[in-house]
Amino acid sequence: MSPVHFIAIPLFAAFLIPLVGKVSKNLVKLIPGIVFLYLSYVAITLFPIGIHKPIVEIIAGFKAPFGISLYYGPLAAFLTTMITLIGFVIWLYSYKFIIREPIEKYYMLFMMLITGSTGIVLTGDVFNLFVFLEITAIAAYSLTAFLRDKDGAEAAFKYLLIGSFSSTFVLLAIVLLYANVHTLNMADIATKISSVPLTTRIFILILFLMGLGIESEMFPLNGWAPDAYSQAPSPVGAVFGGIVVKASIYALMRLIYLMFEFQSVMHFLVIMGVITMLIAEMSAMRQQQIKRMLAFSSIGQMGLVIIAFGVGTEPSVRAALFQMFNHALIKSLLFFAAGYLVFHSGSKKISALDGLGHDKPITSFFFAFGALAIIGLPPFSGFWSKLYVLLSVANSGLFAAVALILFSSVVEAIYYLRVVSRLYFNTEVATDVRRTPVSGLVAMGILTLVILFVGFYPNLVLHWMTPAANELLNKAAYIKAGLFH
Amino acid sequence: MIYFITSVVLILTGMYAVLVKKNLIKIVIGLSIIDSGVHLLMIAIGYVKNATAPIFSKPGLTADKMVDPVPQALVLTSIVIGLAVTAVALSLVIRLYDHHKTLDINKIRKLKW
Amino acid sequence: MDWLTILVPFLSLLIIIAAGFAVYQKDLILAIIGTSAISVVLSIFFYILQAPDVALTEAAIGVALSTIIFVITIKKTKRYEE
Amino acid sequence: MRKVIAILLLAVVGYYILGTLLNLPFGQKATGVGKYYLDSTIKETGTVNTVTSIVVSYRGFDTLGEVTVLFLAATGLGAILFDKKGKKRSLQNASLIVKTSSKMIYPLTVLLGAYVFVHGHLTPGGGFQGGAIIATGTLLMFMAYRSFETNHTALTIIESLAGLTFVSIGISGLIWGYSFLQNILPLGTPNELLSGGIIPLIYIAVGFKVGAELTTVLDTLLKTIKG
Repeated sequence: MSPVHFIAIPLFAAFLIPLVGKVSKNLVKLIPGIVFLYLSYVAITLFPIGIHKPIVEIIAGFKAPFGISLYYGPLAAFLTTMITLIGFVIWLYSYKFIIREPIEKYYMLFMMLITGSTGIVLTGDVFNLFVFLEITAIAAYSLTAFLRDKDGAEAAFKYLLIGSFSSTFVLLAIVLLYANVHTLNMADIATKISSVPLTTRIFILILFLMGLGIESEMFPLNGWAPDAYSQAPSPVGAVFGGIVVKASIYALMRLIYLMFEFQSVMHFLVIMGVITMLIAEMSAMRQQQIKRMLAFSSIGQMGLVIIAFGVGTEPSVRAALFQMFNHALIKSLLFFAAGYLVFHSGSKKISALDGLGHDKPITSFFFAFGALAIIGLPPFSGFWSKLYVLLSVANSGLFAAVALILFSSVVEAIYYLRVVSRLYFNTEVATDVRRTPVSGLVAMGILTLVILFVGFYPNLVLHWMTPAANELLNKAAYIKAGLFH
Repeated sequence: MIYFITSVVLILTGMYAVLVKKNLIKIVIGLSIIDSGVHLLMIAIGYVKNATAPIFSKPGLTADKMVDPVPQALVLTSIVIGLAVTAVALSLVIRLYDHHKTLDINKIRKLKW
Repeated sequence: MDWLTILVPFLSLLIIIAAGFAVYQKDLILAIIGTSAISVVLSIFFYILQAPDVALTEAAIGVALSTIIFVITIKKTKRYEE
Repeated sequence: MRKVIAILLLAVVGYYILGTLLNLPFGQKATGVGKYYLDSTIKETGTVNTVTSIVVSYRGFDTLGEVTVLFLAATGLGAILFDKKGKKRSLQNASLIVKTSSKMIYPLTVLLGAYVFVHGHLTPGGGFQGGAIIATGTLLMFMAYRSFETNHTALTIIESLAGLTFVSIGISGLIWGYSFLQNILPLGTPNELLSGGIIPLIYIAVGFKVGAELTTVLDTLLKTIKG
């Protein structure tokens, strides 16, 4: 068993789908499910191995730094497992939700998006990282415009413009890196980066920050996110929040921790994270549309993750990873529930949700559950991750950041509870005879169970995240494993 | 050296077009000019004075006297990616024109920035 | 390679003029011809810089296909920038 | 106002890029991985074209990604421009001279494309270039003949099969107990057509795939109704 399956199998499926589509459309819908079942088998087999000792998979038989190698360490193990889980749930949800033609193109794009984001997480080569970033990005642009309506095309074009800028910056950074160190393997670059002049190094870092900051929704480069999230079909919103953003923030953090571990960068990250979080939460407060609100909330949560990464101690990185994991699960659940709430109310507006809690109790329950979890109320998983982030930030003496995090949590609580109260406490308005499909409910149910489980046993997950956090912080071990396997 | 300057000028011209121009197709043209600039930059970085192309097509060519092949391989990949992005961008332009009957970014509501 | 010292600055100038033309020309078809010219000169540059593979790719993709895709799009939309 | 801000911003960016570049030596000998590739391409891959050996062999994974990107563009284009109504291209019929010459040139173009991708490991060129040439030839036919139709089913099947072949070649390396995309065939004598192990195979698959994809892209674009 080898980690390359994570990339090869979804790709194989994407190439296979048009062939199968000639035979039967229903079969097409099943293929991603089969892929995800297989991938979870791979994940279960590899996880216990990778968590203890990184697996370095050489592609095409050429040793690093000459060939491209995949690095399946604890961090990659954790992220690929997360992507597989969320991908599976998204497929389940899409099963009845995506009814617009061309269905097989939707699943092809979806499979390639999974390929791209697992590729970002696994690869140990910067140019390969760029290729996978592009795969993810182009799939994301196309999926944003999938509904082919006015706003979708606009959002996608905006996303594409900003995304192209981002990829230009990343490519420039890679070229400048290569010109200075003459290698593309990340571990090899890390050993040689100290010979590069400081100004060049800082410039490369800025290019990477701008390029990957766009994809990971860092302020002020996140203008694409609210539009893309709200105009794409709901499962795609979950894909963005749960998979794409997580993969790109991983890439950014991996590069920063590996190559540019300056103290000032870390402070900069904390400041950027705080600004991102505050502005996003304040904007979320003002939104009239539910999906835009979720998008801004997602940006805010990423701000929190960036703060925790910026603090850069072992507990804080672990908390950041835990927060990423929780946010991926909960935000997917929220997008799923919001998708059907919008569908039933027939409007994207929050005001149209009045009294839907009585008409559609199960979907509304899931939404309320997700809202309470993301605010961070005690029995849910969101509480633990926020608590650990707060503790780790406080331990580093950044009390101003702690205060601002607490403040934005209050803001977050206000706007989420506003929606929940509209669902339940407003008078019943209209009823919709259409019912939420079982596959959608099952998808939300699975997420709810996982969130509950993590909420009751947070230490179980944290236990696995300790090696992942150590991997990110321990540069020497990464280089050793990546180069001399 | 002149290659570096040319490529930087190309990149800046492209970025200028993307930032300032109001026409959707002009913006996509800007993106492709940026790409061209980056590609020229990459190839110029791999260049070696008085060297040959990295192909051992006839006897007598030695590895010492060849240009760096890596940037060339990267540019090959990058050109294809650029084409793909251009194609998707233009299809979006067609869709937008379909909805709005205009290519002017100011008349398309949310695209302002 | 003495003639290169004259040719390269000339081509550089040409490529920059073409880029400016592509950005400023109001008639989009002409602007596309500008980008096409950029690709042609770029292709020559790649050849001079000993990258025949890339030159061939740029010629096939940059000069031909990319231009065609642009032209089709302009045909489907609008020719003049107002 | 907007222009001034843009120019200022660009001046800063340009200053830093140039500043970084001027620190770099220009025209120095290849070092690092580049030198390694030049030294060992013939020994390790049996390919005389170093660029090809890097693209397909050393960094073959990138090429798989590249093929995916093109496939993605074709798919995305199909999804974005999907329309049940528009079926005919809205081009005028060309003159007789154009028609006849296109008819003559088309097979030659396809042949040239095929030559380019089959000889990718020996001469400049390869799957992408060959595929692009073939697509250009098809475009000529599209323009000359209004009624010239590509067989969509066939294109889809070619596209899929070529992609599956690429991934399968990769996986077969795994099955044989080596790594993904590892060469499992004899390398042969350098500079001969049958050399380079799996490189020609991969490039042929890529050539077919790229040709089919770009044709699909052009066809989709041409068939979109004018907005």
